[in-house]
Amino acid sequence: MPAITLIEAVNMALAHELKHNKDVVALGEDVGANGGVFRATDGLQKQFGEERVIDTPLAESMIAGLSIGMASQGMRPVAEMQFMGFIFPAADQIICHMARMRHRTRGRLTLPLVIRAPYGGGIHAPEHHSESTEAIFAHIPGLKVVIPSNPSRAYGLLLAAIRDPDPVIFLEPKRVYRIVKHEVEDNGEEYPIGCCFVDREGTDITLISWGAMLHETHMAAAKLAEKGISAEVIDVATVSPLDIDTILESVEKTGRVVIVQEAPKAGSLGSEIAAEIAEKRVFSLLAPIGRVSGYDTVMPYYRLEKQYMPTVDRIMEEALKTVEYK
Amino acid sequence: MPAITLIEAVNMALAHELKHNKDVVALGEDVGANGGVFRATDGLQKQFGEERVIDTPLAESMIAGLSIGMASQGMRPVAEMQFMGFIFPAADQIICHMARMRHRTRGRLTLPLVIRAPYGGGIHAPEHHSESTEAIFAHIPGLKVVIPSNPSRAYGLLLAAIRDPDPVIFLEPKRVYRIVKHEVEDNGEEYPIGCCFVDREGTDITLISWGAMLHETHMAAAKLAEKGISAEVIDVATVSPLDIDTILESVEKTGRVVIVQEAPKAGSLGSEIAAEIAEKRVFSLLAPIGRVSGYDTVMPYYRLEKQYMPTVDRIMEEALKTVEYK
Amino acid sequence: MTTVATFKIEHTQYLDASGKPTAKKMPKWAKDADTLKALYRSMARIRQLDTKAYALQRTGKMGTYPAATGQEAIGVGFGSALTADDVLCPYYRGQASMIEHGVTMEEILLYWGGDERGSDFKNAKQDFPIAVPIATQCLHATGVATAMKLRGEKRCVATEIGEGGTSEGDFYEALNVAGIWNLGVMFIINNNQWAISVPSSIQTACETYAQKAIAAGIEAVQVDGNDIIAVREAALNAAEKARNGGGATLIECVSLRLCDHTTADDARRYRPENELDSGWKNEPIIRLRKYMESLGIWDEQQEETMMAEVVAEVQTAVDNYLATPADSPEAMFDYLYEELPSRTQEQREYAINNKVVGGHH
Amino acid sequence: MTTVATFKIEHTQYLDASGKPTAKKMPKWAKDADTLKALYRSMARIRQLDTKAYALQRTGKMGTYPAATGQEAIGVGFGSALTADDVLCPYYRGQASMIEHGVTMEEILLYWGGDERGSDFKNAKQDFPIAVPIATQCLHATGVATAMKLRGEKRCVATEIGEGGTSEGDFYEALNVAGIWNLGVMFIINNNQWAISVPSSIQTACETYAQKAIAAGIEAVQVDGNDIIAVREAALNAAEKARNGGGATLIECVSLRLCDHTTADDARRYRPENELDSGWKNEPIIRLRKYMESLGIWDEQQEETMMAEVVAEVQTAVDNYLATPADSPEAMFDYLYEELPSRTQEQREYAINNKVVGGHH
Ligand SMILES: Cc1ncc(C[n+]2csc(CCOP(=O)(O)OP(=O)(O)O)c2C)c(N)n1
Ligand SMILES: Cc1ncc(C[n+]2csc(CCOP(=O)(O)OP(=O)(O)O)c2C)c(N)n1
Ligand SMILES: [Mg+2]
Ligand SMILES: [Mg+2]
Repeated sequence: MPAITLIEAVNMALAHELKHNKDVVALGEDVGANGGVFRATDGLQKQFGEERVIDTPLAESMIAGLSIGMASQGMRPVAEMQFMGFIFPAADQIICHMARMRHRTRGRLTLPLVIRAPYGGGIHAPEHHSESTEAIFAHIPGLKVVIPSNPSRAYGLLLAAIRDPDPVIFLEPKRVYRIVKHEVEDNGEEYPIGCCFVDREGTDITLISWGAMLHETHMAAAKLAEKGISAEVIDVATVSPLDIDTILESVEKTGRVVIVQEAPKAGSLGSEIAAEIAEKRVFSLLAPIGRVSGYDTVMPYYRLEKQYMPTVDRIMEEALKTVEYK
Repeated sequence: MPAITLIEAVNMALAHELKHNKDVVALGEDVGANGGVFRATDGLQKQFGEERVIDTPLAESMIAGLSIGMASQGMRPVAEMQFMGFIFPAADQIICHMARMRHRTRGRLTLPLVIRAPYGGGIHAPEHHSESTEAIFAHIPGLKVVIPSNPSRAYGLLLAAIRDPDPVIFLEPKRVYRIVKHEVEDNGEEYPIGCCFVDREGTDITLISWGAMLHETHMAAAKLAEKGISAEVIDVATVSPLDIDTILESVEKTGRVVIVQEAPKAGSLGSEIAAEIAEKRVFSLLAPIGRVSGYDTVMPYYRLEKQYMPTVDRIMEEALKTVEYK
Repeated sequence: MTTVATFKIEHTQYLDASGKPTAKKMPKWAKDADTLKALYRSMARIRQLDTKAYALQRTGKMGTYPAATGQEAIGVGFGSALTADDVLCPYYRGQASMIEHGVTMEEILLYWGGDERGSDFKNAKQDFPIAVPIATQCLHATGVATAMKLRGEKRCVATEIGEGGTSEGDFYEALNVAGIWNLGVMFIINNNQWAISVPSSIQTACETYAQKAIAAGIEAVQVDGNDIIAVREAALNAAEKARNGGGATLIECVSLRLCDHTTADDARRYRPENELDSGWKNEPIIRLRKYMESLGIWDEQQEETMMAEVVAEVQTAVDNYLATPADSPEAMFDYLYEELPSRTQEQREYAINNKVVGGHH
Repeated sequence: MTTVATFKIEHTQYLDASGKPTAKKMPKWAKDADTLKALYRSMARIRQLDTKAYALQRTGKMGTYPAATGQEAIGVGFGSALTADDVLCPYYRGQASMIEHGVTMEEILLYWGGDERGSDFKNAKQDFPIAVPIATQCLHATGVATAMKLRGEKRCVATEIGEGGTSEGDFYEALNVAGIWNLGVMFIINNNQWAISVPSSIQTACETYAQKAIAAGIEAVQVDGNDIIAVREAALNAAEKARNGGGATLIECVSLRLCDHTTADDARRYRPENELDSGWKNEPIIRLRKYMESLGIWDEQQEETMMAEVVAEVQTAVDNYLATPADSPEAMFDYLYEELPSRTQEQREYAINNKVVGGHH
């Protein structure tokens, strides 16, 4: 079994569902002959035909609204937003309809659909191609927001997203599309949506992250180990609805927490996690909750993005401060 | 000086700026002859003419994008979104351009504009007319998000918003458009953007809220006083950028906090406030941070909205729990 | 300079304001007494329902309600052109077409009474709930039609939008994809000449709304929206064409809003003097009645019987609506996801224990 | 059935692919040697700049870059129709028009080199930065034009968009408001027949993109986008009309993308065999050259001198670009608001103290 990258795992999951469920359709801008600008749908149109893998006109609100209509008929559209920075024309359809249809119709109409989008910085992309705005969608009840951090999870979580009876925003950390490979068997086995993954067990501090930043977080954990500090690493994976119990358990154990994210700090998912801890386990804390994040400013254009994105050093600094706090 | 309502204060501030600054223009759907569906622009078109108070075609992305263009020429458009539920077609223009133009052009183009929108529940409105989604915009660096809670602040903060050199999202709590009156002098004096207001000083607990919920919060504070509990009440007013210092000072004093909001809890502004406290004053806390909020579900249609919105009783329950916490 | 494309927009009318035929040839169905009577009855019923709903709002028994007074021929006309297999994506002023397609008056009242159960249609199970965010429904219609096309089904989709709503990007994006994908959608424009207080004259520079279809390469026609024969004939043709792979059609129905925008509006603030006088002379119900009388298939006697039935029918719906207690707090949570996250389950329990009395209409 | 509106779309061309006049009458300016030579030089320079930028990307000295190969006549044609008082709202493939309007090649390179300073134009102070989110620039243009109109200024606004971008709602919303408010905007469609990998044939069912203007009631014309005389003449007329209160014009320029979408693209994945062969036969630069030669105002000698100058000019810009060090970390904060909130000031200090080495192109 060959090792594959995260983007290849996305492609494999799409192919698997297209093959096993005739209601599944992949659509979006350039997903056809071009196979997507990152090759997520590479070869799929050739394999499944133009009626299953569909190039759409250039209009994101249309892509979202059309997917809602298709899903209401029991199809399972998997729509690609070419970059998360271009999801906003679809915000109205996603927030006012996608998230609410089941509720508004008392369960009469449901929307089993997925919106995929590459997101995050670090690849020297043009303006508007590098933001991390997951918090916006994580704040909308009725949506599920899932972020895989590695190839195995990309495969298992995308399968779960496509099979989910409700709309899922599936955000792909494009910076790590190709940097790690996993041996992933194409066995159709999904990973559960709505669960954090404890990637590494530890006793001294809990490092919480998701998406691409998990890689820097793991490097920090390894460096901490060298210093004799045992870090627990949690991959949030489903950023909404949040599996807070797993996080609280870890906090109880370590009493020290650092949250690592690429997104700006104010009103972010990290804020939500910190708030939940502050509400439910504040007296388990042995140190203030540390947060390493992007800054509360516009994601800089790529020549400065290195200055913006959390580094292993910044994570280490915050982790040590937190561990040493008395 | 006659006492006026919040909506009248909005009208007075608009009239004041239209009168004193020829670059100011009010625009939106039905803002002209109709004076806005809540009468915010009542009489203004008659007074200032069709070139200063402009009925637009029915398109929110257009309203936002057009305002950006006007502002880039040094005009000061004050655009109305008829209800906050209809701001989302403009999300792309607001998030990708309005918030970023100064940054992207290194200060060459700036956007002194205001987007006004009535928001929040409690008036038995149709679907999509009652949500509180301030957290979405509070998470976007480059925007300022301001929410007045009473007539005086509506007047002073709207003046400040219109005069602000950067884009301001001005959210008007429509449930309290007409329930309280203040004597407000039309003297052109603004209130500062970026500051919390300590409405009521207290020593036992800090109650933090904004917008319409401040009224229930004040009622709770009064009831607490009857029980001999001294509550400090803070009106956040500018939800972004957040004046956390005023909040932290109060937390240091009381050690007990309850945050009251209408919005759903997950990833909300309340989460941000709690997170900041958890990071900067966690060991000043004598009790877990309490949060009274809307639920993490779709804002229900109006027959159930009473069940959704925080009540004085719910605030009291949480406040007492927090005060009594040992 | 060479001409590379030419277009024209046609307007159709079969009956003038006085109910006299203006077309050489009437559609065959327009000579069938039962069909005409059914359409007439539906229009009368909608007007009665709107009147009652208005009264309910005025007496505090209902929230904001958008009447369709003067526009009954549009909703009844195209709604009656749909079969049960077709799908409707209505907008908030769409009660006439919704009822034609099987939604009950009680559901309409429940909906505007602030209750999601009003969108849980007993009959029109696949129809979309009312779209409040303007123009969004047009895209839903293209999605439903895409599913039908991919599955090779001979069904069609109808969606309605106001003339003001055509200024929204979603409207145009829907037309464009319907055009290039040859989708079986009929787009109905209710051109009642007002978008709340904004007259059509400052909404767009187009001389017709039908011509907006040219931007998407789809067929369009303008009809007299107060002439139910013109509306329904155009809709029957568009539906037939859509079901058989002929693609989309835009139908602009020119009418006039003879009521306030909604119960929350007061049109006297902006409506020109005596627009209503001329407006009422053109209204669709009397027009059809005169035509039926000219055919000798309708008389005072039948009118009275029909009205009595309609009044009773509406009253029953109103009574049932008023007798429906508010839903329980847990309903706020039970339809959020198929399975409620544990976190939100706690909130559900809490909401049940903190049930607030009230929740009236 | 009565016809209530008719429309037609005209196509104009002055020079065929071989540079032979096809129109009875040439615009007067098209006989002026200096004007023609300047336009020719601008097109040659853009092609040279694109070639250099491509090489920079391939050698890791620049990020993604969108060349305009084959479409030089469009940007140079309408860009040269603008005066310094006019405002340009460009899209990402707009380097040709931007440079015509005063943006420097160095700024273009800085921009695509990942540096916001590339949007701090020395000369075109009121022009918008490149719009990456497609179609959004069309609305900015309407806002700028609205300000001009309200202030009674005789200026106009130009904005450019690709044919694929016309499927976005923002494009249509902009046309509509420009129509009803009679705004002085010229909308340029660069119809290079591809939206990345999506051919025009599956983007819209329209036979022309010009006809999309009919949906907004504004004037439109289609021109041969490889004929700079046709493009510029249409733009000059549209600009003149716009400055004098005549309102908006949509100009569809039909061309072909002779390059990859960007340096990140490989068109061989989707482009049909030999589309390029025929494409290169139609390209705009050679066409103008042949025309100038037929007028006897251009020869091999002048060609060599001009090319040498252009190559040097571009090289200077490239050298300056490569010599520009990355901005400092505080630049991330210093243009967020006029005044940085105290909260973010702490982050600014932190960023300065945590400066990461690197930040190469
Ligand atoms: C996206 C959006 N923006 C604004 C509104 C508020 N609104 C409700 S009805 C209306 C006017 C609509 O006019 P028109 O489209 O002509 O339909 P009509 O009501 O006349 O049938 C407006 C602005 C809305 N519901 N949705
Ligand atoms: C709103 C938005 N959606 C998607 C993209 C990604 N994207 C960049 S260029 C492009 C194709 C544009 O084609 P066209 O409009 O024809 O312009 P061209 O590139 O051919 O000049 C796409 C889909 C974007 N930049 N903005
Ligand atoms: Mg209307
Ligand atoms: Mg193109």
